[in-house]
Amino acid sequence: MDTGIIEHEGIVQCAEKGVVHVKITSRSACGACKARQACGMAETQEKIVVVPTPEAGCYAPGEAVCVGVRKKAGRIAVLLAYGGALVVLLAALILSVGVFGAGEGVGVAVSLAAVVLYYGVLWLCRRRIEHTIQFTITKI
Amino acid sequence: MKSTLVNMTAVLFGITLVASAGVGVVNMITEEPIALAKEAATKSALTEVLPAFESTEEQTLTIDELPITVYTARNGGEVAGYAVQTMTKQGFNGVVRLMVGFTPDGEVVNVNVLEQSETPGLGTKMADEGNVLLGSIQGQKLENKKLVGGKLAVTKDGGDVDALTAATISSRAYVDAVNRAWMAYKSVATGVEATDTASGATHTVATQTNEPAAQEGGQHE
Amino acid sequence: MANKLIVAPAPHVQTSQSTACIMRDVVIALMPALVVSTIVFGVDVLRVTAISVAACVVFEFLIQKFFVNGPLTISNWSAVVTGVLLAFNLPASIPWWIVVIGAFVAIAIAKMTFGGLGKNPFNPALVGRVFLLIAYPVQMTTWPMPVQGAFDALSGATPLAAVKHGAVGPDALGVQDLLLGNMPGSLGEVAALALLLGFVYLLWRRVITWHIPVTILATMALFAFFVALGTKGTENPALLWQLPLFHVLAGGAILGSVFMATDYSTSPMTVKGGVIFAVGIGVVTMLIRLWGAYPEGMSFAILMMNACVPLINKYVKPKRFGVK
Amino acid sequence: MEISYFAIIIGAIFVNNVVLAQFLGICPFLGVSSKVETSMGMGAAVTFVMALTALVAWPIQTYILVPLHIEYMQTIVFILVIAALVQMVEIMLKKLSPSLYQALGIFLPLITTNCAVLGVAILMIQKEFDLLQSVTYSVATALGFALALILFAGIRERLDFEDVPKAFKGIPIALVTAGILAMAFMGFSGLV
Amino acid sequence: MNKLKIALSGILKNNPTFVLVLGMCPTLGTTTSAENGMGMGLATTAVLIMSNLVISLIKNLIPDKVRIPAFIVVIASFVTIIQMLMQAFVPALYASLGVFIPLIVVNCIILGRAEAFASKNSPFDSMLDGVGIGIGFTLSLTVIGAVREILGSGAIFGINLGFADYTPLIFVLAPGAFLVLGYLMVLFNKLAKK
Amino acid sequence: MKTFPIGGVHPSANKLSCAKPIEVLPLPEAVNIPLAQHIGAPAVAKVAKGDKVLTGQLIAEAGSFMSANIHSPISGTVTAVDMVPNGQGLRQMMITIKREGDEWAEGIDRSDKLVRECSLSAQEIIARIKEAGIVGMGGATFPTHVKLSIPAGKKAECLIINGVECEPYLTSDHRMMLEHGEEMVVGVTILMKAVGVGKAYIGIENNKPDAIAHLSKIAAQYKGIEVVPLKVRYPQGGEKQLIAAVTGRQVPPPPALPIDIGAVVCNASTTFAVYQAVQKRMPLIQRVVTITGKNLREPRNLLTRMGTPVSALIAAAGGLPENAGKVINGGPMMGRAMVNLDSPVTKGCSGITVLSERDARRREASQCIKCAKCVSACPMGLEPYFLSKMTQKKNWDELEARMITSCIECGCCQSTCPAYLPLLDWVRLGKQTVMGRIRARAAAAAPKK
Amino acid sequence: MEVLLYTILTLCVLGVLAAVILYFVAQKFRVEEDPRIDEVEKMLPGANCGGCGFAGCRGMADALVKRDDISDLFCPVGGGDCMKAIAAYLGKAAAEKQPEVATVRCGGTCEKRPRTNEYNGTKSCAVAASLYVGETGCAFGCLGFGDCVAACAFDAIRMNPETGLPEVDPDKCTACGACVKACPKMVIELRKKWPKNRAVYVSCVSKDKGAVVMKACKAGCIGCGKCEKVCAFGAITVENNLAYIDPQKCKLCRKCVNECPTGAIKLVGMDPLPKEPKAPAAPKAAPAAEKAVAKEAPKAAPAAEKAAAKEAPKAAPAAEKAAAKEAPKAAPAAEKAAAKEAPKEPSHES
Ligand SMILES: Cc1cc2nc3c(=O)[nH]c(=O)nc-3n(C[C@H](O)[C@H](O)[C@H](O)COP(=O)(O)O)c2cc1C
Ligand SMILES: Cc1cc2nc3c(=O)[nH]c(=O)nc-3n(C[C@H](O)[C@H](O)[C@H](O)COP(=O)(O)O)c2cc1C
Ligand SMILES: Cc1cc2nc3c(=O)[nH]c(=O)nc-3n(C[C@H](O)[C@H](O)[C@H](O)COP(=O)(O)O)c2cc1C
Ligand SMILES: Cc1cc2nc3c(=O)[nH]c(=O)nc-3n(C[C@H](O)[C@H](O)[C@H](O)CO)c2cc1C
Ligand code: SF4
Ligand code: SF4
Ligand code: SF4
Ligand code: SF4
Ligand code: FES
Repeated sequence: MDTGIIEHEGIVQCAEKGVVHVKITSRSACGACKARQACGMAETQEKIVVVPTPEAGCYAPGEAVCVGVRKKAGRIAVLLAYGGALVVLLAALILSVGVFGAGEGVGVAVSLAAVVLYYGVLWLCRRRIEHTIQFTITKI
Repeated sequence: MKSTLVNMTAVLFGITLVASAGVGVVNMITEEPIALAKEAATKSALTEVLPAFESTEEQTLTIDELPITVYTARNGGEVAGYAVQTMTKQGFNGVVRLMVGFTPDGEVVNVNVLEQSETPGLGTKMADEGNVLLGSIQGQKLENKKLVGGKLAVTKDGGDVDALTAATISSRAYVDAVNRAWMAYKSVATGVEATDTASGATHTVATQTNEPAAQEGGQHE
Repeated sequence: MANKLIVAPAPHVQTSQSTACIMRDVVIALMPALVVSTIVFGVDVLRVTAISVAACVVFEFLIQKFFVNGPLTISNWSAVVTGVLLAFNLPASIPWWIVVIGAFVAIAIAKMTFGGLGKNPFNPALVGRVFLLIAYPVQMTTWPMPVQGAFDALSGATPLAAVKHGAVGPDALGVQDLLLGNMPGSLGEVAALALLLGFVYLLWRRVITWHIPVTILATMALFAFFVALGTKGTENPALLWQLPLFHVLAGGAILGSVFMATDYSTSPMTVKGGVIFAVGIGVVTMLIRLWGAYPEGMSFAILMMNACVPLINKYVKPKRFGVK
Repeated sequence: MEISYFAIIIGAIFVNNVVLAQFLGICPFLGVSSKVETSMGMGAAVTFVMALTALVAWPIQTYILVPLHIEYMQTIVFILVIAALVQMVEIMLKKLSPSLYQALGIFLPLITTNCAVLGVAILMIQKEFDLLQSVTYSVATALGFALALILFAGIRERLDFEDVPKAFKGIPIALVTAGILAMAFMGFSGLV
Repeated sequence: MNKLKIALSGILKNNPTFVLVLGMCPTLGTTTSAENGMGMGLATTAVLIMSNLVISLIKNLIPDKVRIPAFIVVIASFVTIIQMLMQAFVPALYASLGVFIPLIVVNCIILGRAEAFASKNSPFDSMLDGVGIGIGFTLSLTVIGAVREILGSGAIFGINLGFADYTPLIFVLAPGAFLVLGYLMVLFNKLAKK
Repeated sequence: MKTFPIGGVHPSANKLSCAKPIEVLPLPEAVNIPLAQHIGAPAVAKVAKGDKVLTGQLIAEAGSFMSANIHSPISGTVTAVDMVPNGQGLRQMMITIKREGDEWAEGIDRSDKLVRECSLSAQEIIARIKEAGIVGMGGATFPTHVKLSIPAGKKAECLIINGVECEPYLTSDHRMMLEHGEEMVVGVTILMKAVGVGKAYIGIENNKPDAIAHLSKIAAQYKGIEVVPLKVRYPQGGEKQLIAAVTGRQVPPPPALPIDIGAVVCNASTTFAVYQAVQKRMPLIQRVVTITGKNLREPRNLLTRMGTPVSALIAAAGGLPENAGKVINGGPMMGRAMVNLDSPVTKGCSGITVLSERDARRREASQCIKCAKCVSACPMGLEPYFLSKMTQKKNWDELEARMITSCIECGCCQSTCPAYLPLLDWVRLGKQTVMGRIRARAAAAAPKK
Repeated sequence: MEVLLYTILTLCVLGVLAAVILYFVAQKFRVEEDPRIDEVEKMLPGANCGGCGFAGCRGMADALVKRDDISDLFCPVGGGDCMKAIAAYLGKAAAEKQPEVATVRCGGTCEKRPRTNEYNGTKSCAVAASLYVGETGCAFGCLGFGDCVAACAFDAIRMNPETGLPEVDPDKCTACGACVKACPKMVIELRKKWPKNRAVYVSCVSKDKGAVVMKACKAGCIGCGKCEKVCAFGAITVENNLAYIDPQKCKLCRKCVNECPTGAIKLVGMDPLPKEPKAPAAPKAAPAAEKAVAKEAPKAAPAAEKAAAKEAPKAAPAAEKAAAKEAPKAAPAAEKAAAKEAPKEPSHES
């Protein structure tokens, strides 16, 4: 189960030395929707993934490829980006308002600050994160 | 069009300006009708359960931890009746809110179901005109009913209020809310210190308070 | 040699226990309960069952004939099983047209929409029943009294409903009454003993294994035991065994756990998965029975756990040979 | 009014499930890929976004809209704020680790929970929750969304496996399944 | 493009509910009766027409990068206006549609048309497009509402048809919404194919 | 009583010929000897059209390490070396020999005298086995000398003799154990020496009490040989199942081999062949073949020369009955249905089963009802319903993840399915494809290193 | 009034804030999608078959818009016309692909190839092929269980219940090659598609020796080599007892068709050459071929000729019927075209 790879189709945007830039478009309900770019509420629907690969030279712009991440890496990414942040947010809120009885406005400020802080800590650890997440790229 | 910081800001500023002005203006126009509509709603709820009246004053008491509002309707200085906005959390799907109207001497004029989320076709029959629940109490003085422990009760529990078919839970809730209304009425109309339906504790009276409306979903018991 | 040789890949032997054979066995296993129920509630039972079975079979036939391509499969008896089980979940006094609607929902919506036998993720008979419960609550909760009722303290409410509303305690019914089905309720849930007889028959015929039914009942009993334990100020220590016993024997617990939770296409494919599934059903059933709005939670619990079955099948794999 | 957190949580996850009882966030529910794995990821992401939304929408309502008597501006303000918020999170993620951000892009389907996010913000104000209750409510709602999504992804994987009749493939069968699931969830009614 | 075609394509070929499968939340949430469905449809149509008109009027002024927020502001303003108007003049309908009125703002149909059509076409065409799509949406919602009302409460537009005692209540509840939409969608696609 | 841990089924045994002593089938007039009678590379023909050969003479030589020698089963003239249809009608390279008398090559001891002592070293034993062209006679036809050459870094701990014969109908191993028990046990000692272990188990299902008793008595005279009675359950004879039943240890999934947990498994008949090869220098040119079937006039166990046409066996059993529907090379669980009855008996052929048309025809398949019977029947703990469906959907990655390569093609799943689905038909195809993909991947990865 | 002021204030602040945020976001992120991609996607057939090598039509559309040189992109479903239209829209040069069509190279119909056993396993060519030779004696030909039919996403290939062989509808076939991959016997080949669906090919893949072939199937190629000799363009080669016509070299002159003793060379969409007066375009080649045949297989020739004579009239109307069914109007036109082209093409040689 952990060995599985989640793949996503994309199009090579450009290839440089050692890295390929691949554009991926999220496919969901919105994949079929004409308004998908317009949806302001969502994340940007199109993302550029920079995949380091020694064979960057073999990829030409416009080529269709599959980029993948290990499921495990994907899960870690979700946990770090959202899971951790959620826990920090709730913890800060509950501690400040629930336990220490701070005012609600203060609670909001504290929890928002905690989230920002959390992302700050992540930023400090970015090297290690970059290390754990690796991409695969295959032509299709 | 090309985007620059300046034109982006300017355009968005412009649009929000126009939009907010538009919305604001519409708000000013509709403010009054909305307030009127709301008032009309309350008014109609009151008129439905009360004989003719000229003015009302309201006071809120708490019975069994639930806020109950009593509207005293007057014709000039004379009390025309009492309308009690009452509630219970024992409905099949949580809160049931009723408006119960009493004549000054305690006769039930009418009951209006303000809010309920019972099963359509079962519990919702409590809101139908001329349903058995209402039929059992309308036009009667409650103290003349067959009381169980000093309170109204459905037939199944030994009282004489007919329950809705296959909706005893909703019926019990209805009766519970009416009981509460009765307490509140008694305390306001007769000055009797009303006791909580369950605990028997005396309640506090707070006139003209602005308690937040009850929530959907009852408390977990 | 008269004919050409037949060629096929190995294996060259097949079991004699065909799908139709299995389904027929389930019908046979349900017969004792049908008999007891007929004794308890009278011939209405046979009327409801016959209508339900006929409607299920006819709907399946019509749908396969006119809407879904593929070979006719009504000869495999599965629609009959659905029909009987649907009937077993209804009160004997139910009007015929409600039975027909229930059968339509069970077969057309819950089964054939998904492609028929084996492809439906939800138990058809239960979908039919829950649909009716929500659609016709009055008729579905109006229980006829046993013909020779020994038990009128409950006045037409099922024991579960009566206990839930506090009208009586869980000890109001004797164990004997519960076992023999002398109480109001739906057709099939009244006679615990007859259902258990069917269970033994199914075990003997190797149609099902014991894991799911036993786990469900054990979970429910355990749950009830702890609830009884947690009930403060119990002057009545007998509650410790009365409550579990009551919950296991009353209502659809046995019918559901033996015949409906074991439905092949809507239960997990592995023993371990089946146990997880069964614990889930037991817990959800008790939650609904004790704290929910409905007096009986078996149907909902099974449907809800049906929804989890694909996940269970995905993550609970059989014990692989040679893998630690 | 006092209302227990337990009741809010059970209510929002099971009794009044966003998707199955309140009809919010149906589009992603129907459209999101049928992979269980990614549904879980999406559940986590939505939960965070919803918590954050509650955390920001609540003070805006309490400290800006109500005092200024412009409650009617709720819709406009909320939608803008929420949109901006989601974008901000994204910028932060991208800044702090490009590959983390990219992995999310591959792993997760789109987080278009427009309806649910805005709906929950409006509902929690309507219910007059305080801050903690609001956040609890929106987190629980998101968990309910995730629950529905994951159960559904499982069933969808099975349906893909089974070759359902052609006419029902895709959205229709998903709707029928959701209908049955909603029936099952009605069993929880009255639980709180 | 033929003007009539613009208006008509929204009813069949681009039917927002059955073909594009957009805006499912209001579709499911507000169709407990034909009247509610129609009310929601009309409210959405009004916003759609107005926003299409305004957006196509100002399309040339807006820098690309703020296109979306600008559209949202425009749409949200119209939604708020509609919301207030309904609250003032049809309070009962407003109450029964509940949270779905403010949610018109996130209905993909509106933003979708703004982006795909109004931002490229003349104001009049855009309005026509709004009318067409709006009618399609309203029709679908009304039909779904009608079916649910007939099946669930034996009535249509509140007129009792005389078999209310026999109708399964479930169709006005949540599960019924999903089931009706699912089967109607199959039916629509079958008919549309012919 | 011991048995394997997961799954398994109980097909009716139908051991019609279990009381029939081994008889010698008269020599055929001509034989066809396939060059590929074993797993691995085909042997390379050493004779050409027109050559005279003697019985027991080497006519084809192992083509590589993973291959086996082939000897002439009769004496006569080579009439062709050409493509000939095999039992499945597929063209295969075969040496055709026309019989002239029965003259044996030199150095072969054809007497019945039991030779107990063996003074050869392990290497020498293996060399003799290789020379004799012995391959697994339990059906897999894996070259025995390869199996006995324990790879460096691995160590054998015990030898297991497969006397299970769990296939319905077949009785050749059973008769072999009864009638050549002495020789077999000597064979066991030789094999123990070859792989360097002090412990050997002979696994026999307890529906063969006579064989258990007989071999136990003999084994008692030797050190380290134990007869293990096993509960009757198919596929106990499967190598992995047998090891698990006897030792309690499970061979990990492929690519692990029995030797990874220290076990070496040899079939009972193979053991006898080893005895003959080592002690008597007798190459593998004949074997006991059960010819059986409910409608056959006379089911028998026949000592048959390799290359004999199957039709000769059938004739010896009274001819093909009127209602014959299927002729199977092997038993009904794993055997291959034949189209060409003139095809030859080979080293791996332990029986020919004739089924009536009624028994032979598959019942009509319907839909999977998710009864999970296939899952609980699978001795490898796989999910056959899933593998079969995924093969039809060509989802190879999922198949690999769900361990399709572990399937031993025992047929338990298909034979137990109440919907009569052709599970193994698909699983086999899926397994082949997935193995192909794994090999291709390995090949693609190899040159980079 | 105050409320109005607050309204305006709040919203404007928000608007400006949004503008500023978006400006920075936009700097970093948004990749504009070319609106032409939508248009191109609409122009594509929308089958999402993957025949182009992309995951779906949108992928293809994206590539078409993004790449400067689109000459190596080709949608097999939409075909040349579609590509031309898109190229015209994008102002780029489109691919010119030689059209191809799937061709089933087996003539072993039920009547020509007797069944020798009955297959009772899964009706799948892949399963049967991995098990055994098939229901007939031929180890190479079509198994007839229709894996190719199942593989075709365009409903272009159908089983003919009478012959037991698959038939390709050339008008529906997009040459995606799915059937070619699906066939375990490698019976199907993508061959050049001639105008009006005409074709000449050897409808047999058996590499068995002639005698073996004849025993198993009356329609098989026995590798006699007559056709090879008669072909003036060197389009035919015989290898492993099997003749093969190179579609690139073949000029549809049809001479080989009459030569084949077993009728293994199939002619589609045209009348066979008249038997008696030898084809005028190649007066020399024909007698030579005859001589060669006479020398090589003096005994077989008459028999074969007889067989051919019997078979030919049967086969031809069948082919015609097929063509007539598909395009009743096109048939006469095809004939005319054939008449025009026939004299022209052979004249190249001289
Ligand atoms: C779908 C469904 C909805 C129900 N809704 C209600 C309801 O709204 N009110 C109610 O009192 N009982 C309702 N019930 C019935 C109760 O569960 C319970 O059976 C009943 O109140 C007790 O029966 P009795 O009235 O005959 O004593 C409902 C039952 C079902 C199955
Ligand atoms: C490359 C290779 C190496 C093998 N090495 C051994 C070995 O060292 N020891 C052994 O007992 N079997 C070995 N085997 C044989 C298999 O484990 C097994 O006996 C054979 O595939 C037949 O198994 P079956 O008769 O159970 O089908 C080897 C097989 C292969 C393909
Ligand atoms: C399902 C299955 C059943 C088998 N049954 C037997 C059996 O009954 N007797 C036997 O000797 N080998 C049987 N085999 C073959 C064994 O796995 C194994 O190949 C053999 O015992 C090794 O000995 P050999 O190489 O000497 O043949 C079976 C294999 C499989 C896969
Ligand atoms: C042990 C067993 C239990 C079954 N239980 C049910 C059931 O609860 N409800 C039902 O509709 N069908 C039941 N069936 C019949 C059949 O499996 C059912 O119609 C399938 O779910 C249809 O795909 C059962 C069958 C078996 C063998
Ligand atoms: S054939 Fe394969 S999948 Fe089937 S039971 Fe045997 S090992 Fe399991
Ligand atoms: S045994 Fe057959 S019917 Fe049962 S689960 Fe397996 S494949 Fe399906
Ligand atoms: S599958 Fe074969 S017949 Fe069908 S379109 Fe592709 S190439 Fe043509
Ligand atoms: S052409 Fe190939 S795939 Fe098609 S039916 Fe014949 S053998 Fe099967
Ligand atoms: S309308 Fe699309 S998610 Fe609600």
